[in-house]
Amino acid sequence: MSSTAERAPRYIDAINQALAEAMAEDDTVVVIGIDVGAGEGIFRVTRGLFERFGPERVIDTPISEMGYVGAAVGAAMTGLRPIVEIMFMDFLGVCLDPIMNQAAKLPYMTAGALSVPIVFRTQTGAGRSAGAQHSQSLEAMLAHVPGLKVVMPATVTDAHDLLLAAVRDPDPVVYVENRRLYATRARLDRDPLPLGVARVAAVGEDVTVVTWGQSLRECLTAAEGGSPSLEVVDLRSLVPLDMETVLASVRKTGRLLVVHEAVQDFGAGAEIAARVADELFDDLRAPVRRLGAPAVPMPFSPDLERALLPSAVAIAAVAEKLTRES
Amino acid sequence: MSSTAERAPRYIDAINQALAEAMAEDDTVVVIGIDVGAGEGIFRVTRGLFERFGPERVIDTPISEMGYVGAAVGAAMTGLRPIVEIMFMDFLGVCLDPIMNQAAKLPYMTAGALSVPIVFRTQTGAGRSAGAQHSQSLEAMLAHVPGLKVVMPATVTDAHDLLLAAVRDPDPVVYVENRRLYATRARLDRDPLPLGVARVAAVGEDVTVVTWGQSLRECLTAAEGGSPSLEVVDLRSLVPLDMETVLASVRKTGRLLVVHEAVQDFGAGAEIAARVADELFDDLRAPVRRLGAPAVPMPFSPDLERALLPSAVAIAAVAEKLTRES
Amino acid sequence: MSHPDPSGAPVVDPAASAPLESLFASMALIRAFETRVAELYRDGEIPGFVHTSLGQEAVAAGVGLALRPDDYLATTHRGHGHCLAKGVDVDGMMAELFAKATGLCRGKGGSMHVADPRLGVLGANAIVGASMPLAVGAGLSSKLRRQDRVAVAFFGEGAVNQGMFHEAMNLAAIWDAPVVFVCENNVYAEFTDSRTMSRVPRVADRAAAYGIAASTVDGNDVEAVHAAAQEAVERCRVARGPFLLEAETYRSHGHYEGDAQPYKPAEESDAWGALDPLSIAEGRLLERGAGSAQRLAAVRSRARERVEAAVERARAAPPPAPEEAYEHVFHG
Amino acid sequence: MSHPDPSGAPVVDPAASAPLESLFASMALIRAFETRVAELYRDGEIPGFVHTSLGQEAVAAGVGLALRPDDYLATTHRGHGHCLAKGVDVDGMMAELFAKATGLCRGKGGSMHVADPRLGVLGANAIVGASMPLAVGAGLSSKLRRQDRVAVAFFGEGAVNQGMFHEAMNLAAIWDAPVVFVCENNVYAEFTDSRTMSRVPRVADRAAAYGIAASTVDGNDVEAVHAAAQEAVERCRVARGPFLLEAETYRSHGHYEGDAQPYKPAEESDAWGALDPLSIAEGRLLERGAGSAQRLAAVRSRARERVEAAVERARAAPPPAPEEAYEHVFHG
Ligand SMILES: Cc1ncc(C[n+]2csc(CCOP(=O)(O)OP(=O)(O)O)c2C)c(N)n1
Ligand SMILES: Cc1ncc(C[n+]2csc(CCOP(=O)(O)OP(=O)(O)O)c2C)c(N)n1
Ligand SMILES: [Mg+2]
Ligand SMILES: [Mg+2]
Repeated sequence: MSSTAERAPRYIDAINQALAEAMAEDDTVVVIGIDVGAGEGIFRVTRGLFERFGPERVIDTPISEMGYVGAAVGAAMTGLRPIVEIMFMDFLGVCLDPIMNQAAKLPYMTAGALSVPIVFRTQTGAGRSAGAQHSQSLEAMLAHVPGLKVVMPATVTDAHDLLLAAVRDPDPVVYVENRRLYATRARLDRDPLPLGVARVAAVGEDVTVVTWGQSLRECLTAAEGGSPSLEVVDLRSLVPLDMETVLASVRKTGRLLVVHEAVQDFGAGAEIAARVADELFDDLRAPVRRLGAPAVPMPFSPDLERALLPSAVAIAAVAEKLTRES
Repeated sequence: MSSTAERAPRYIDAINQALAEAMAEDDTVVVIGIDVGAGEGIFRVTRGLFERFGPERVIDTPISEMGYVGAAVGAAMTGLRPIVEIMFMDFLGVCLDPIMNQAAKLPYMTAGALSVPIVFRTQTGAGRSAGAQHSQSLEAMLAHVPGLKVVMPATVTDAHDLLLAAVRDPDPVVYVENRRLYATRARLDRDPLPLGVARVAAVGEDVTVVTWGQSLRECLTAAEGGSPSLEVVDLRSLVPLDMETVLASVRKTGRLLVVHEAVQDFGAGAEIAARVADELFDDLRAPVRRLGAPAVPMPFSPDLERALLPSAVAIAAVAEKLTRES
Repeated sequence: MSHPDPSGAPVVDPAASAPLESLFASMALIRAFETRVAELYRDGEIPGFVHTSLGQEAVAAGVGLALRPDDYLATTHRGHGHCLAKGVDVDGMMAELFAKATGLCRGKGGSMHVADPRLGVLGANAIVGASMPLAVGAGLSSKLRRQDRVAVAFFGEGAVNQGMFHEAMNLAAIWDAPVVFVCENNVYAEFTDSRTMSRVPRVADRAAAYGIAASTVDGNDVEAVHAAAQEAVERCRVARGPFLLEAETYRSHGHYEGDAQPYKPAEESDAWGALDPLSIAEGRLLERGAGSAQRLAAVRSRARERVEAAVERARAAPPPAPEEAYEHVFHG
Repeated sequence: MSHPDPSGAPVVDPAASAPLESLFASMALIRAFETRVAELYRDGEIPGFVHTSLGQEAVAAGVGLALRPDDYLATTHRGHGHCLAKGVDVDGMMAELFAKATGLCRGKGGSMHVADPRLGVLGANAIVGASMPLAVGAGLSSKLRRQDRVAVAFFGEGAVNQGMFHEAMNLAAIWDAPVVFVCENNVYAEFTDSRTMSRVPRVADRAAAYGIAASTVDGNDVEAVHAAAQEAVERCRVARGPFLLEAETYRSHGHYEGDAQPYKPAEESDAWGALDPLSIAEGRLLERGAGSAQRLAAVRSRARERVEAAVERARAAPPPAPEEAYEHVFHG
C-alpha cells in the first residue's frame, strides 16, 4: 500500500475516487447501504467517505434491503441523489420491487412529473467460491426492465467514469462492479467516453467479440494470441445499448462471438446475438455464437466453478472455430 | 353459468379442475396464497377448493409474499407439495429470493439431497389497463435462473395438463397463467403432451412463428389469413426448451418470427432467435425476427396499451415482410 | 389508546385545528368523487381497476388538512381520497381515471398511480406496502436538506404484515425521520378479515417493536383524526421523530368496484353504516349551530357539481397521442 | 426476562435436561472445529467465505441437544456449530468445506450451504433472514402431516431487521406452527453494532408485535440455553405454538475470517472474553465434582483429534468429478 502514490490506481480505488468526486461536486449526493459508513464497506469500496462527508451523507443501514433501497428511491424523488448499495447482486432477491416496480416505473407512470436520479451500486462475480447465492450476474434481468439503465464497468477508467456519469444521470442507473476486478490497476484515461457508448478495446480483423464486465480481460487475453485476429468490443452499458459500434465491427469482421460471465440461457448475450443476426443477416460469414456460463447454479468447488466460467482458452477456441465455419 | 354443463370449459375452469385433481390424487398437495381459500381467489381460480379440501390444504395467507412463498419452499423440502400463488407476476418484486435463491438452488447446492417439489402459480397479462405495476410478463427473468422450470399455458388443455404435470414434477416449476385467457373456452384434448414438448398449433409453409401464452391467439389469428402460410409453434415451456420442434419447423419454412407479449429487449424471444440463427445459419432464408412489446412500462391508457402489444395484424405484417426478404 | 410518547407533551395548540366545516367539505368532495367514480366504472367509462375509499373519508380529510402543501404523501391503490384531501386538482384526477391527456399523469398512471409532485403527492401505488419505504425516503430527504417538510405514508392494515412495514418503521425510527405512518384499518384486506391474519388486533400495538410512538383513533370521527394527525405531523415538524397513527374505519364498498362482498357479515356492515363519517360531522355541525341542514346539503351538492364538471371535462378531453406511449421512459 | 406466556405453565421436567457433560462435549467439538477451520482458511486450504461461531458455542450446543434427530433446523452463514450440535457428521462437514466429493454436498455447497436433510438440517443459508420462512414452512409441514417434529430457525440479531423476520414470525403465529426462532444476539452484524440499528435493544421485546411468547437467555451459559430451548421445543412439540428465544452472546472472531475488527472496543471484547462459554461450563463441572480438570482436558483433546481426523480425511478425499458440475440442477 505504501507504493500507491506511484502505482496506477486499482479498479476499487477508481470507484472510491468517483464516489468522493460525486459527493464533493453535489451535496445532494448521499451514499446509503449496509456497512458503507464507519465500516468503509465490506470490500472497502467506501473507505474514507464517512470520515470526510459524515454520517448524514454516508448512511449506514440495517439489513433491510427492501426498506432502505425503497427509501433511497423515495429520497431520489424528493431532492437527493442517492447512491445506494446492494452488497451482492444476488440480493436483488430481497429488493427487486423498489428497483423494478418503483424507480423504473414512476417517471413513466407520472409522465415525467417525477424523476428518480438514483444509482443502484452493486457487485457481482463468480470465481471466488462464494457459492450459488453470492455469485450471480443478473444484469439480464434488469436490462429487461424498461426505465433502468444498466452499466457494467470493465476497466479502471470506466469504474470511475461510468460511476460519475451514473450519478449525474437524471434516471435510475444500475452500476455493476465485478469484485474480481477490484485489484486490477491502470491509469485513468483522460477523455472519458460518455455513458451509452461502447468501446473497441482491441482492434482486429477476423472475429468481433462483444463483452462487458470482467469477461473483457479473458477476451483481451484471447485476443493476444493474434490468430484469429479478434476485435474486442467492451459494451460498457447494456442499456443504453450501443448497437452502432457493434454493427460497425461485425460489418468489418463478418463474425460475432458474445461472451459473458452470466448464465448463457436467456442471458443478455442473446439480445446482442439476435439483433446482429437479424440486422447483418447478409453480411455474416458465420453464425453468431455466444459463450456464457452453462445453466447451473454456481458451485462452491473452485475446480467446478472454474470449469464453468468462460476462459480465454475457450473464447479463442470458439473464435477459431468460427473462422473455420466460413 | 347455467349452460356450463353443455359448454366447453374455460381456461380458468381447467386450472381449477387441475388444482382439484392434483389435491385429490395426492394429499400432500396444498394450495397457499392470498385469498385463495374462503375468498376463492381474486380471479376465482380456486373456487370450491376451500369447501372441498378445508383450511389445512387451502391456506390463506397475510400479505407477506416473501414469508409465505419462503414458507412454501420450506414445506416443499419437508414432505408437502405446495402450489403457492403469486397473485400478479409483478409481485416477484417482493418474493424473488425464495424462488431464485432458495428453491432454484437448494437441490443443486445439496447435490440432490434436498428436493423442492413446488409450483409457483402466477398470472400475467397486459391489455386490461392494470397499469405498469400489474401488467408485466417476467418469464425471461425466471427462465434465466438455473433450477427453475417455466411453463406458460396458452390453451385450455395446457392450462390443465401443464398444471398437473407441474405438480407431479419433482422440481420447482413456475406456472404462468394469462388473465386475458381466463374466459376462453375449449374442450380438453384427450392425449396430453408432456411438460417440455412444444406443440405445432398450426401447420404452415412459409414462416415459422414461435410463441407462448396469450400471444398464441394473435398468432393463430394472423395465420388464418393464409398468406403467407404460417406454422405456429406453441412453446408451452421456456424451461425445458424444446428446440427440436422449433428447429424442425424452421428447417421446413426457412423463416422464423418469435412473438411474445413481454418486452422484446432482453426478453425470452432473444434466446430462441439467437439459437435458431446460430444452429440454422445455412438454412435460413431470411433473418430471424422478434415481435414483443417495446421497452416501455405498460401505460394505463387502453389506447396506448393496445398499440404496444403485438397484434395479429402486426404479426402478419412482419411475417409477410420476411417472405419478401428472401 | 395512546402509547407513551418518549419525547413529551403535545406540540399542537388545539385551537389551531381546522374547523369542522373545512373537514366536512373535504369529506363531501371525496364522497362525491368516489360515488361518481364507482358509477362510471360500473358503466365502463373508467378502465382498469378501481378501489374506492367510500366510508373512509374522515381519515383522508383529517390527515390531509393537517398537512402543508409542500409536505409529502405516498399512498396506496385506495388513494383517491388522500390525493383530494391534499388538494390535488379534481379535473386532473378525474381525467387521469379516464386515461385522458389532461390527466395528472397524461393517462399513463390511472387510478392506482395518480401523482402530483407539485403538491408533494408521490403517488398512489399498486404494490401493497410500497408507500412506506418511499415516504421514509422523502422524510429522510427533508431532514437531510434541513427542511421541515413531513412525509405521510398511507397504508391499510393488510399492509402491516408486509416486510416493508417492518423495515420502513425501523428505518424511520433509527433515522429519526419525519414520517407519519397512517394505517387506515378498514377491517378487510381484499376478501380477508385482517383480524385473522395477526394475533395482535391493534396495529398501533405493533409500533412498540420499533420504539415508535403510536395511537389509535376513531377513523370515522374526522375531528378526532384531524387532531391526532396534527399532533403527529407537528411532532415530525419539530423533529421529534416518526409516529404511527392507526385510524379505525370501515370499507363500505367492495375491495374493488364490482366485488359482491359475500364475506362481510350483514350486522357488521349495518353497524358501521350507522357510523357514516359525513353524517357524524353533519350531526355535530348542526348540534353546534355551525350550519343549517340546508347549508350542509349545499356543501354536498356543490361537491357533486364540482365532480360532475370534472367528469364532463374528462369526457371532452382528448386521449394521449399515440407517440406518448414511447415518451417519459427516461428523462435523459 | 420472560414474556408472559399466554399458553401457561412450563412443559419441561427440569430433570430431563441433558447433562452438562454432553453439552460441554458438544461445545468442545464446535470449538475445535471452528478453531481449526479458521486456521485452515487463513492458510488457504479452505476456499470461499468462512464465518466461524467461536464464542457462541453454548447457543448451538444448548439448542442442538434439545432437538430430536428428526427435528428440522435451518440456519445462516454462521451455521457450522448448529449443524454439529444437531449431530451432522464431522467428516462430511469438513470435507464440504474443503470442496471435496466426500463433502455433505459433494463440494457444491460449502461453508455457507452445509446441509443434511437426513438429520433435518435444511441448510446453512447465505441470505440473511432466509432461514426463518424456510423453518416456518418446515413447521407447517410437520403440523399438517400430523407429525410432532419441531423446526428451529437460527438467525442473528442483524437479521431481525429483515422483512423476512416480520413475515415469518407473523405466519408462525397465525398458523400456530411448531417453530422455535433462535436469535443469536452476538452484538454485531458484520462491522455494525446492532444496537445502533434499532431503538429496541432486546430482540425478545419485538415478539409481542406478533403475539409470540419469547425470552432472553444468557447465551454463554449452556445450561441456561439448553433449559430454555427445551422448554421452547417442548411447547412446540405439544402444539402450543411458536417461540422466540434470544440468546445473548458475543462473536469472538471477526465477521469473516480475516476481519481485523477495528470497530470492536477492547474493553468489550475483554469483558466477553472473560465469559467464555466453555470455561464457564468447565468451572461448573469442577465445582460440582462432575469431572476432573484432566477429564475435561481429555474431552477437549478428543474433540481436536476428531476434527484433525476429519481434516486428514478431507485432505485425502478426491474433488468432485468435473461432470458433477452439471448434475443435480433438476431431479426430473
Ligand atoms: C405486494 C402485493 N401483494 C398483493 C397485492 C394485491 N392486493 C391489492 S390490495 C390488497 C389488500 C390490501 O389490504 P389493505 O392493506 O388492508 O388495504 P385496503 O385495500 O383495505 O385499503 C391486496 C392483497 C398487491 N397489490 N401487492
Ligand atoms: C439479504 C442479505 N443482506 C446482506 C447480506 C450480507 N451479510 C452477510 S452476514 C451479515 C450480517 C449478519 O448479521 P447477524 O444477522 O447479526 O448474524 P451474525 O453474522 O452476527 O451471525 C450481512 C449483512 C446477506 N448475506 N444477505
Ligand atoms: Mg384494509
Ligand atoms: Mg450478529
